[in-house]
Amino acid sequence: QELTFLTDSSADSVAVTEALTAAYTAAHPDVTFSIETRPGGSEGDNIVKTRLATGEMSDLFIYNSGSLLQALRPDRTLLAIDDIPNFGLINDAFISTVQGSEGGTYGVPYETAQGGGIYYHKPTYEQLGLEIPKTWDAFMANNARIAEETEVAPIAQTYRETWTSQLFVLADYYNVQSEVPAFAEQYTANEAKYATTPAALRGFEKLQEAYEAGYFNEDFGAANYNDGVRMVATGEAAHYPMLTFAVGLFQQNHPDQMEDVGFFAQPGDSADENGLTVWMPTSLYAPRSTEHPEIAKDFLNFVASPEACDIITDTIGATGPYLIEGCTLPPEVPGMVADMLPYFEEEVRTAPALEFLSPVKGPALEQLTVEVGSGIRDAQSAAELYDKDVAKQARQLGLPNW
Amino acid sequence: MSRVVLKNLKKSFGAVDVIQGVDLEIEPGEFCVFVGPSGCGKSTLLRMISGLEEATSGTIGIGDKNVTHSDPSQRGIAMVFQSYALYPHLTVAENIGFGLSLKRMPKPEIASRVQEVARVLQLESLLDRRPKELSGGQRQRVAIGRSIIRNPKVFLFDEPLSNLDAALRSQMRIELTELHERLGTTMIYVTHDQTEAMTMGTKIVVLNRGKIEQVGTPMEVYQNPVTPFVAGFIGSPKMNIFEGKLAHEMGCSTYGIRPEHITVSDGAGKWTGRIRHIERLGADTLLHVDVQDIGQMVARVDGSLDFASNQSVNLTPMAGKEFRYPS
Amino acid sequence: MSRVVLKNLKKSFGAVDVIQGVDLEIEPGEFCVFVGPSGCGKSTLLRMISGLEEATSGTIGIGDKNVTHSDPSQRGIAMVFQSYALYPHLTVAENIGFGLSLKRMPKPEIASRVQEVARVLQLESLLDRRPKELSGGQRQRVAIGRSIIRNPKVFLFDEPLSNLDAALRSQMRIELTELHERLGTTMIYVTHDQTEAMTMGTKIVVLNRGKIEQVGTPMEVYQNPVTPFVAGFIGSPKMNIFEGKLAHEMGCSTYGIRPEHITVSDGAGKWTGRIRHIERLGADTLLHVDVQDIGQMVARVDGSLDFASNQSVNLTPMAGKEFRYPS
Amino acid sequence: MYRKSPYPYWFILPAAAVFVVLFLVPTIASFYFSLTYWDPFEARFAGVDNYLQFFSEPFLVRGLVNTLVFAFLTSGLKTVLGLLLAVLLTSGIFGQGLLRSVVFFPVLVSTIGVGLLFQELMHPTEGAINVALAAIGIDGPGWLTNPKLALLSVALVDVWRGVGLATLIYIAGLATISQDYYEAARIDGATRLQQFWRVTVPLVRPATTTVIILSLIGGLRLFDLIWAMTRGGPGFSSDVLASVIYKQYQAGFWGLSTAGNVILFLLIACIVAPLAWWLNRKEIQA
Amino acid sequence: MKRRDFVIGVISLCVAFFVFVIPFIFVVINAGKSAQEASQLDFSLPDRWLIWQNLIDVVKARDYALLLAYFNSIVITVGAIALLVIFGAMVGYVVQRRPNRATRIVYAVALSGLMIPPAVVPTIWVLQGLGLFKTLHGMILIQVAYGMGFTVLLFRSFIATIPRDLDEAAIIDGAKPWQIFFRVILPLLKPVTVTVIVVQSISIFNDFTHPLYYLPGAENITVQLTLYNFQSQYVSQMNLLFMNILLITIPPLIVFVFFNRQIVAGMTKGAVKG
Ligand SMILES: Nc1ncnc2c1ncn2[C@@H]1O[C@H](COP(=O)(O)OP(=O)(O)OP(=O)(O)O)[C@@H](O)[C@H]1O
Ligand SMILES: Nc1ncnc2c1ncn2[C@@H]1O[C@H](COP(=O)(O)OP(=O)(O)OP(=O)(O)O)[C@@H](O)[C@H]1O
Ligand SMILES: [Mg+2]
Ligand SMILES: [Mg+2]
Repeated sequence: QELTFLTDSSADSVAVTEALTAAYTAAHPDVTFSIETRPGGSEGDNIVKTRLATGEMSDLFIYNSGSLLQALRPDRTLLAIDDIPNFGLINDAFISTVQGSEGGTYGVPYETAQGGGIYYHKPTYEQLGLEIPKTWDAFMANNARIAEETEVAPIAQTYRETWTSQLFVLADYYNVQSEVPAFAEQYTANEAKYATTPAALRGFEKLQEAYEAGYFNEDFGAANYNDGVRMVATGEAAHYPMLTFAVGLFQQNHPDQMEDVGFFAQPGDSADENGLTVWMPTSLYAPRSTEHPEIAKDFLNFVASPEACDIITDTIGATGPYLIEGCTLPPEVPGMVADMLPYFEEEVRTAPALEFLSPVKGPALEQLTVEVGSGIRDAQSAAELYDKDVAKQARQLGLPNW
Repeated sequence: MSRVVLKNLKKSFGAVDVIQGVDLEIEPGEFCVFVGPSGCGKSTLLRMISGLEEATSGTIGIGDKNVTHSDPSQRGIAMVFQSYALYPHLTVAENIGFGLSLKRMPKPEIASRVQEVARVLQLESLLDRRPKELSGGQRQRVAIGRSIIRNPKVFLFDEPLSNLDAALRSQMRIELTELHERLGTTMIYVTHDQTEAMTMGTKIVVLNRGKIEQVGTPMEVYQNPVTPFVAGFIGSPKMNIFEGKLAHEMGCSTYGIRPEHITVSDGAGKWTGRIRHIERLGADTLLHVDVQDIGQMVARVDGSLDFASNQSVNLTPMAGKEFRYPS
Repeated sequence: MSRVVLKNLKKSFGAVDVIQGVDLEIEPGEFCVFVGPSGCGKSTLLRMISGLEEATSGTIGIGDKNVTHSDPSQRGIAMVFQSYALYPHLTVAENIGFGLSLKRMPKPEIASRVQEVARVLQLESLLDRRPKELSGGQRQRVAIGRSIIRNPKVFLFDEPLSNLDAALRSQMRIELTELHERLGTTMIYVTHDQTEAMTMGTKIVVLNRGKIEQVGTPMEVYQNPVTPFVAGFIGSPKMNIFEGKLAHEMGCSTYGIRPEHITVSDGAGKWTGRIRHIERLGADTLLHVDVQDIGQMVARVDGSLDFASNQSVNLTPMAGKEFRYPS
Repeated sequence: MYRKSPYPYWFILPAAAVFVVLFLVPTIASFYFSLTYWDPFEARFAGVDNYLQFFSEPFLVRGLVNTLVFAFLTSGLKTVLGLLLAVLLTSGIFGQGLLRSVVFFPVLVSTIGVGLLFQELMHPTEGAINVALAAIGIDGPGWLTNPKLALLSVALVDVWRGVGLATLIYIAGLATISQDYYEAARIDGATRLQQFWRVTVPLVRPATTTVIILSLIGGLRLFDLIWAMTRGGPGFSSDVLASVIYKQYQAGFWGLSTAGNVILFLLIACIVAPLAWWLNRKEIQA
Repeated sequence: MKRRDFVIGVISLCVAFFVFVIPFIFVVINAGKSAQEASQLDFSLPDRWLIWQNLIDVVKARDYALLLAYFNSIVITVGAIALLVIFGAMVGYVVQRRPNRATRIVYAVALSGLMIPPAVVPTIWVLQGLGLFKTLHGMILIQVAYGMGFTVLLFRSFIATIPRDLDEAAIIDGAKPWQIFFRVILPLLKPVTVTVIVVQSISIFNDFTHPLYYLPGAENITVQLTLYNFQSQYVSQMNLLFMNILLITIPPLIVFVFFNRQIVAGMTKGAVKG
């Protein structure tokens, strides 16, 4: 049989998909795969939704976990996988992000977990003798010195791809949670707001501060993600806030500078509470409409195995911790990955990003953060607008109390 | 060669009655000309005979058949349009054979019939050209060829010469009359040009405002116009027509005298006037004379005579050539 | 009112010599008609005088000035186009005043001059209409109005009547001649219609293939055509022209006799023939007669005489009306 | 008894079948869905909430203004430049044929291609445009990153891309103007400029109407180029109605997005229909 | 040619060169670079021209997806154009020749297609109901529906310039309605048909949004979607991307070069009501 497989068009996803399906076909010669790519981002989200809704989804597809998954109505459209043999190997925290409201579990992690934080250029730090900042103030102080003493842009921003602008806000969630532990719940229940919760507002404020201090690279409006990675790899910029999946890109484009780049979590206001906001991996799902449910599940089961992790590592290298029990990272991981691993070792030093805790996420966040980051709007008003934006989503989902 | 009979034919476009009850018999083999001023309904009448326009009421008979409600192609008629309506994308041969090819006649047969028609109309050397590459007169002949090939019982022409220049027009007039003599088919010919009407028809139908004013041979119509309208319309130069005082003096409500029936002299005459304008046509000369109390009168004199503008002349109508119409 | 002098004027389009050396003097106040067959270069010559076409060589003088290289607007001419070229988006008043408004003349002044012109041409009631809403004759008058308002020294007309129907054409002929009499301006008028040429001009210039064949008053040209071309071109119906045997017998290489100068009788005559075709025009009748060994001859007879097709008749040329041309 | 028309209605059927089934039915269905909370999986009736929501979108006003600015700017520029180019390209200048092709060439390139290309050319520091400007001592702006300029830049690119078609329509329009008009004007002493303003402009009006209407509809609906170049950014500064609608669609707010579609349609109809009526009326008068 | 015309021509050519040609030179240069060089995105000539190499890479990418895409896009474009021309001309013909309330409504509805943005999801449902979703014929019909407004507009005004005498001559020759249309009218529509072909085929060939929705599936890829092969959120291979742009611009270019001379004639009477 031939199964169809819809993946996003990033080189990593395609490579991983090709490797995994090839391995599976090697073991099951009667099963082959036809791989189809779709654009990423919300354009891709939409295609996934449309095709699911119209019953035209491929037999396997990869998609986000967390709040975006809820919009797929997983209980109705996806194949539950609670009964696959390797179910027990999957990390519990992850499972909660791929569950529907009725308790079924639908996805297996397709990649490693991600941290959201700040890449930094090690040689610059060494040259100026800077320390890894534990607080926002320390971070800004570092930036101030970089701006003063070097030609280097303290912070790289890349707004040509707007999604990259959200990092200061999203990756700040560890700090929000440590101050207001119930924020996610209250937020879902329409009881807490970004604009009225000072801790939550800080994310926007940090972005605004960074802009106002003039720490961004000159062409931040036109630079893209590639440029961001290049800048921090080559030392054109000292910092680049980003998710850790960027490791793959560093490896591909700047293999020689791998060890010039380090990583730290986005600092909060208190040095004691220093931890990492974590993104759950993209997941692999099968739709209910598939004509090959057994094979699809078997493939999912295969992906949820240490064997599959190794294949992924072989294909694109190690980019973070796997969420499958028994998966191991190779002994030698790039420095930036190594920088991330300590956070995962202590439970309290990580917190999932808000989108994995609450189904409420507004679509306009990236534009708003671009505005704050470009000085078009201040943090307070952006937060207010974001709260409004979020209401649409809640109403659409029919959440109570909105 | 068929008789065409129209009985109480009427046509309205919306509220406008364009043809207001026409009765007419056209004998087999006749060359019948519909003439009248622009907008009088000539084309409409012709199109009703062709079937392109549905009659509002009345009947149309062609041959022995009542064709009032037949399809145009079933009436045994052929039509030549003012624009000729040649298919620009087809060659002359294809244009002529178009009707046959619609009936899925075998190609060789079409070709031989086209060849024959082309011979009659001397179009043989032009068969592969397209309409664009033809002169006006040649186009005309192709349009006629397209009609002839259908072996129609009646030919219909709608001002076929009005797009041609004067020289060609007079040549084509003769060609068409000769064609009629050769084929002997009934022909109905629409024109607003009274020279064409006079020289071509065996019967003239003068139309005015959707009604027939007079039917007759050209000479009958010229010599005995039954209404002032016909009197004024037929004949070139136009008849001098007067109402009012002069007519009153003459004991009628409309008085008419043709320019060629006025004698001009320096001596005594019925009317005295001043020459206002002279048109020398070569063989003839037209004098436009201002006659006191009556108005302008045109007289035709021999081209060799000499007149000068502003000269005073005396005019006399020829006896027996005057027309008097009661009101 | 100015003299127009053309000296050895030539014009080539690429390799084609369209005007091949024209010398002509037009006296002040004359109404000069250029006539000739289509393509002979009439329009080109007129356009060279207007300045719309540059002369290849030779000179053009208007009044006392050599204007060979002047701009059209500097030559003191006005031109009426065959298409009239009225601006469809402007009213009649705006069309007439267009040239003045280009010169930024104040509006009230333009208005008063337009008013004056409109009075002369009886266009007062139409000033607010657009060209679309006018009849052919009215458009013509607007086109003339647009010319008159420039107070030109010379008027140029390029076949201004050819888009009109016959009745209107003959009316406009008179109006134009009267206008010329009233204004007294020099006018140059292009036509291929020989009736217009005959009736309107004080001077006729017959052109053929880019050369002048004859210059003279209409009657001179009609009575004494100096070349066979002029003989055949001027006069309606066309002169009968023969070369070959008959001409030879007559002691020339081309022999011509006008239809109106042939007497037709049952009795004796110079030539004997059969009537092939009769065109009854009302006042006159044209007989197309096949004369043995010579060919077809057209004779004009009085409309009241009776002839029949195929009848045998004898034809005699009137003495002194024959034309003989050596080779 | 009435004979059949030679222009039978069934000629409309094939086209109508395709059009009704694939365009009209979905469109009408979407009018209903604009009254629901609708996502891929369900549609809950919402009354006019979507419309209220759409009008309370904080960026709607911005988007609306941008849409109008964009549409009128591009259609105005296309009209003016198209006419000037057409006049130039019919005046018998050297290389006329080649120029016509060159001007039309951008029409051939896909929007994505154009978008990508200009993103690169308009890059604030490395883009060819600013590099060229820098060479002559001008400090080029951030064409697509400056919120005040982004919409304008996209509009310029849209003009660049679409002026070829406008030129073509104008060339066709100029071809219908009789030379007599120009000759008459020359005899009246009109300068070239006067000929242009007083003869060409009024007489080429039917083409102008076509260009204005087509480019206005295109401008009001324009989505793909904006999306390819700025995605409405930076922030919301180059958002137009179509991109706002698309974003709602992307976010899964299908009912809201459909309501936006209805509003966009009404906007287009309200602007274009009277304008078309007005332009055509003037034309008939002419 | 006058000297002035020559000078203006040369100046115009220079300006046009800068405004219209330079951008394409940019594309060509970058299409010939290596990935590294191309990521700089400047006007410098490549160290080594890799045109051929890049071309092969682009064609080979994703199992020769580009060739498949060419095939699909051409099938869609040709199919849709054929139907658009015939159906559109038929509608324009009846609407123009038979002016009454019914045809006026038909015309207005057709024009509304120019103004109303299509509703994607219901359309997918309809396509699914008809079994046309994910099929090339479905896509063809979609393009026909979306292109109908403009096509009818052009045809209608062009047909107004064809004298009715021709129809009537054919009627008298005994032609049936469909014979009048196909044998007399349709051949005369050539100029405007050329315009429709050029304008619509370019827009259909260059369309990417609609195939994205109505024609999912790797085997259904169309040329515009091949651009995604080289542009993703994460990695971009600009050299291949520009090569791809270059390659997919070729078919419209061929259409244009082929019909260049005739386009204006159709516009003259179609769009401008000459
Ligand atoms: N389809 C139509 N609808 C309404 N009125 C029409 C139609 N066809 C003709 N008419 C009107 O009917 C009258 C007669 O028209 P018709 O064409 O028969 O005139 P005509 O005698 O042929 O004139 P012409 O010599 O100008 O061709 C005119 O007043 C015309 O306006
Ligand atoms: N712009 C041009 N280029 C080349 N040849 C031309 C041009 N204008 C006119 N001609 C040629 O010059 C000759 C004379 O043309 P012209 O228009 O002067 O003739 P005409 O006497 O006015 O004819 P008509 O009575 O048909 O108007 C024709 O053979 C014509 O083909
Ligand atoms: Mg008529
Ligand atoms: Mg001429």
